[in-house]
Amino acid sequence: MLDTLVIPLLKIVVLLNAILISVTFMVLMERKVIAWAQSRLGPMRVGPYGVLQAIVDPIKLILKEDITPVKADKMLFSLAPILSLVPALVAFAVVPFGGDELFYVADINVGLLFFLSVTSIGVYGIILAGWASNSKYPLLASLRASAQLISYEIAVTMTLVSVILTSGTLSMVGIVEAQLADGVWYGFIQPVAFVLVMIGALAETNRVPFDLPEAETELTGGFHTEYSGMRFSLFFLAEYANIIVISAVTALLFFGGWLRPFPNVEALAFLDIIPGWIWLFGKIFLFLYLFMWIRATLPRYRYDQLMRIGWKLLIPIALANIVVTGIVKVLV
Amino acid sequence: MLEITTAHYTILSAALFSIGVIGVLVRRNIIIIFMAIELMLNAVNINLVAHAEQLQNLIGQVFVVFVIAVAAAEAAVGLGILLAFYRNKETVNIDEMNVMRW
Amino acid sequence: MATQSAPIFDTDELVINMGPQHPSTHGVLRLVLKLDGERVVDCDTVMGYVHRGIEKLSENRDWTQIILLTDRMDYVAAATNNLGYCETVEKLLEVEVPRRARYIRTILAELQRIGSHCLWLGTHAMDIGAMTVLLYAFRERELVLDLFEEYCGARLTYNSMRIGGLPLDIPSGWDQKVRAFCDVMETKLPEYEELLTNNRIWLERTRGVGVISGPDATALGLCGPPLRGSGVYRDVRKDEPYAAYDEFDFEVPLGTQGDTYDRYLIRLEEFRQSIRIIRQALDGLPEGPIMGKVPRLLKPKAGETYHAIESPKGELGYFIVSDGRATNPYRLRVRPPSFCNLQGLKPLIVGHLVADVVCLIGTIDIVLGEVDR
Amino acid sequence: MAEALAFYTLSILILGLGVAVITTPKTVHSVVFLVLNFLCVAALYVVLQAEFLAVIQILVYAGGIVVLYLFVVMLVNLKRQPEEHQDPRRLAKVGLVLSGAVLVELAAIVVYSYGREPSSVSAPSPAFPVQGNIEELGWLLYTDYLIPFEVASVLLLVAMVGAIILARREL
Repeated sequence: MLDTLVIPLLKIVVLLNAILISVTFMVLMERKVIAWAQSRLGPMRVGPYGVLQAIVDPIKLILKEDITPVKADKMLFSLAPILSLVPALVAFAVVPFGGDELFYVADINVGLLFFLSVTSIGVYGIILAGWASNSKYPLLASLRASAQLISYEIAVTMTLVSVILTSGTLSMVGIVEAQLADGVWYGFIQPVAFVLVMIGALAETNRVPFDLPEAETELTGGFHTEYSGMRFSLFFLAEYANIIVISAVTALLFFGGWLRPFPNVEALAFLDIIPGWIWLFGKIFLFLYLFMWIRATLPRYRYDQLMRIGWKLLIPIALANIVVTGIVKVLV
Repeated sequence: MLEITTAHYTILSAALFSIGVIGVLVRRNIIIIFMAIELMLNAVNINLVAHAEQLQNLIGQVFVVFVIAVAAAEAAVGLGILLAFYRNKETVNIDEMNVMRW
Repeated sequence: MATQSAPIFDTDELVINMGPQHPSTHGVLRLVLKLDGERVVDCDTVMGYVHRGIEKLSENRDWTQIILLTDRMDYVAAATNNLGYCETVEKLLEVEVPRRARYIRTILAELQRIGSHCLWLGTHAMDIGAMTVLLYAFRERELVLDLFEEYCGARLTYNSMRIGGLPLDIPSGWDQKVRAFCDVMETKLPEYEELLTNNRIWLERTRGVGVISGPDATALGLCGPPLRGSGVYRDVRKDEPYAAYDEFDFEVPLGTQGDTYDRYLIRLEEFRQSIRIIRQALDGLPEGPIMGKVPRLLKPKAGETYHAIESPKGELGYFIVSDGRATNPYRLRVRPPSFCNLQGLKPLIVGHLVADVVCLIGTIDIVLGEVDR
Repeated sequence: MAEALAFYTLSILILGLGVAVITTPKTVHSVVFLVLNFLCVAALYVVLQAEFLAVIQILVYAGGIVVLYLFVVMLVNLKRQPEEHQDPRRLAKVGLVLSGAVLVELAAIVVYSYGREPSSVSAPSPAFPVQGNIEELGWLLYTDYLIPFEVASVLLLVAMVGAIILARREL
């Protein structure tokens, strides 16, 4: 009873709270990082250097009036934010934060596929939000979003096949252990796959330069134009939770997860003093920073260009990468 | 009652299949009819997986993979035809699809 | 089939209102876009949301009071509006403006051009998604506003010129600050360029977008950077020099492709040319009075006159009719560059994607206060 | 016990959502119910130890095919529901009766085959143990079922080309 029910439930509770809190602080981090990039200060009013902004923002959003447009489809309008957030949170179930059983909720044999399939559900929240709002800009945005997410999902999935080929397992823990066994992070063996996954991750989380579904200057806010208050913040949470989970998965697949750099070089063994989860958190942090850095730097692609990149560039490269990986795997 | 046998799954599958059949026969919206067909395919899949488990044989699961592939193909082509039809006749009513040409 | 009827509506056509409340229509412009998927097949420009009747109001104000109204037209480039109006009235009155005043006016106009282009660059880049450029450009625009504040006390609506000259001489040390600003601006321009000019995404978003040929641009009555972007040599500063422009050495950048990218490059080059002009003006700033000999009571002879200047947006012209009796104009008509450039919006937009619409609104650089007046 | 609980909960959900799919007046709601239905079926696959299929079910069915449906529903912006257009030649009640007959028939088969000899279908010696089924499934797909697998890929290619041609403006 204790092992099958209580401990997993406890882990889930801790994980969920950790995610939600980290999302609020990530918003603050993003505001700060972008502010510094733009020679501003960012939030400074609440608390020292504005750190309490992370607490004030959610309170503000919760207290705001929740508006449902009269002509909206009430059921779907309420359902959409939930459909958007839940998959983002569920995806964390298979993310191990360390090799020990204490650090993950579940290590299932189809972990990576589970992650992909669960994130693919997230598109419903966006499509339905756009449709249920019964408004033109959100509809346009949701059509964009669904096409974008599906296209890039294919690219990412195909790219990850080559990682699966390299590791020979779908389990997240297994993949990290395979990197330990091979003695090298897969980012070095599969640099092409890493770049493709990073691009796909930007597109799947609707981030600059692929933030078309919520392109504020084009579509006045995208699919969540009609949302306000807590429902809006659910979309917000979902987006940032997605960024965190995709950073975590990228770190696990390509940067050795909780492994130290060069895990089999004895000379660096002193690095083992730092526990594995700190290594992982550091890597996740790095990816989050990369996301923000890109947002501060790049303009936005146009819809047709985005599709062209997805279908004519990423997918062929991913396929070629699979073939090359297969050949190398057979030969070596 | 508390022990779930393959028969339970078969009955569930039969019931789901019947729901699909009712949908196909009663509804006129061709999109709903497509969805009812998907329900029927799922009913079949449940059956296959349940028997694969009972017989400890993976061939049932292999078939489910094929069924899913066929369902994907069917959805793509079917919805393509539907869109082409809708563009010309402004309807998705199956009763109005009574000519082979438009 | 007998019942077969024409399609009630096309499945793919969607009519959306872009504006008047939209983050990237630069004010209260309203575009009624007819979309086929994401492609714009038709576009209707609706304006007049900030119409304040400035031209009509002018008929009941005396000549000096109108300067105040001109501030409110192109509110991001108030000084050039003042300049255009004052020069027109001076032409009507046949008043000679002292050389020092003309030099200072030139400096102010060019500072204003830098400020206006900063705003344009920031918002244009923002529309295409490059957020940081906005903040960088506004950082420099802030310096321009500081200079204006020190000169005339206002930051947006300067009311900085008078008929016959200037209300104030430059404060002591101001010229040094302008020089320092020019140096700063010169170091900041590469920052913008680094973020945009060779950025792959920026190139893909702007190159080949909104192409308009030189003859077409002329036929549409475009002016300013949109016209020069199509390779047409037309700059009032060169063609019909006013203020002190005939005494300075500067170049007029021309585009070759007539696309958004060319217009972007042109405006960036204009930053440099403006800095060049300001430096020359500061170097040669003559001593002397700042007000010409203007009668106490302004009462021009009956007659009409047209005078144009090159505002940051293009050719800003004033047409004034005086009946010779009243102390106010009989008729005042403004040829606003934003309005004329807005004519070119529809031919530019049709056939492009929604995402390009915001990019094209940005590239023609309109201010709705000036369009509607 | 746990399996029974899971089975009954999921069965009720699957059937209830199935009924909702074919009865809801709004097509978009139907699609949403269909997604939820598929998710429940995926959960049922997990109960049946077919994790790979469960994930594929979500990835392909819920994440791909049904999105396509949703897309079409959004594009086909109906002014009038098809049900409002009555065609006298088509009688819904007949359809209901016929489907009832199908249900009875299916039930009869089930009762006949399982009711008579409950233990007639005992498990033969497993050729492929189900544990860790991805490897075995992959092995089967790429050895014994290689040709069907390749044919399926060709089918998908044909479907893709067909869908693109059909969706083009001028047919």
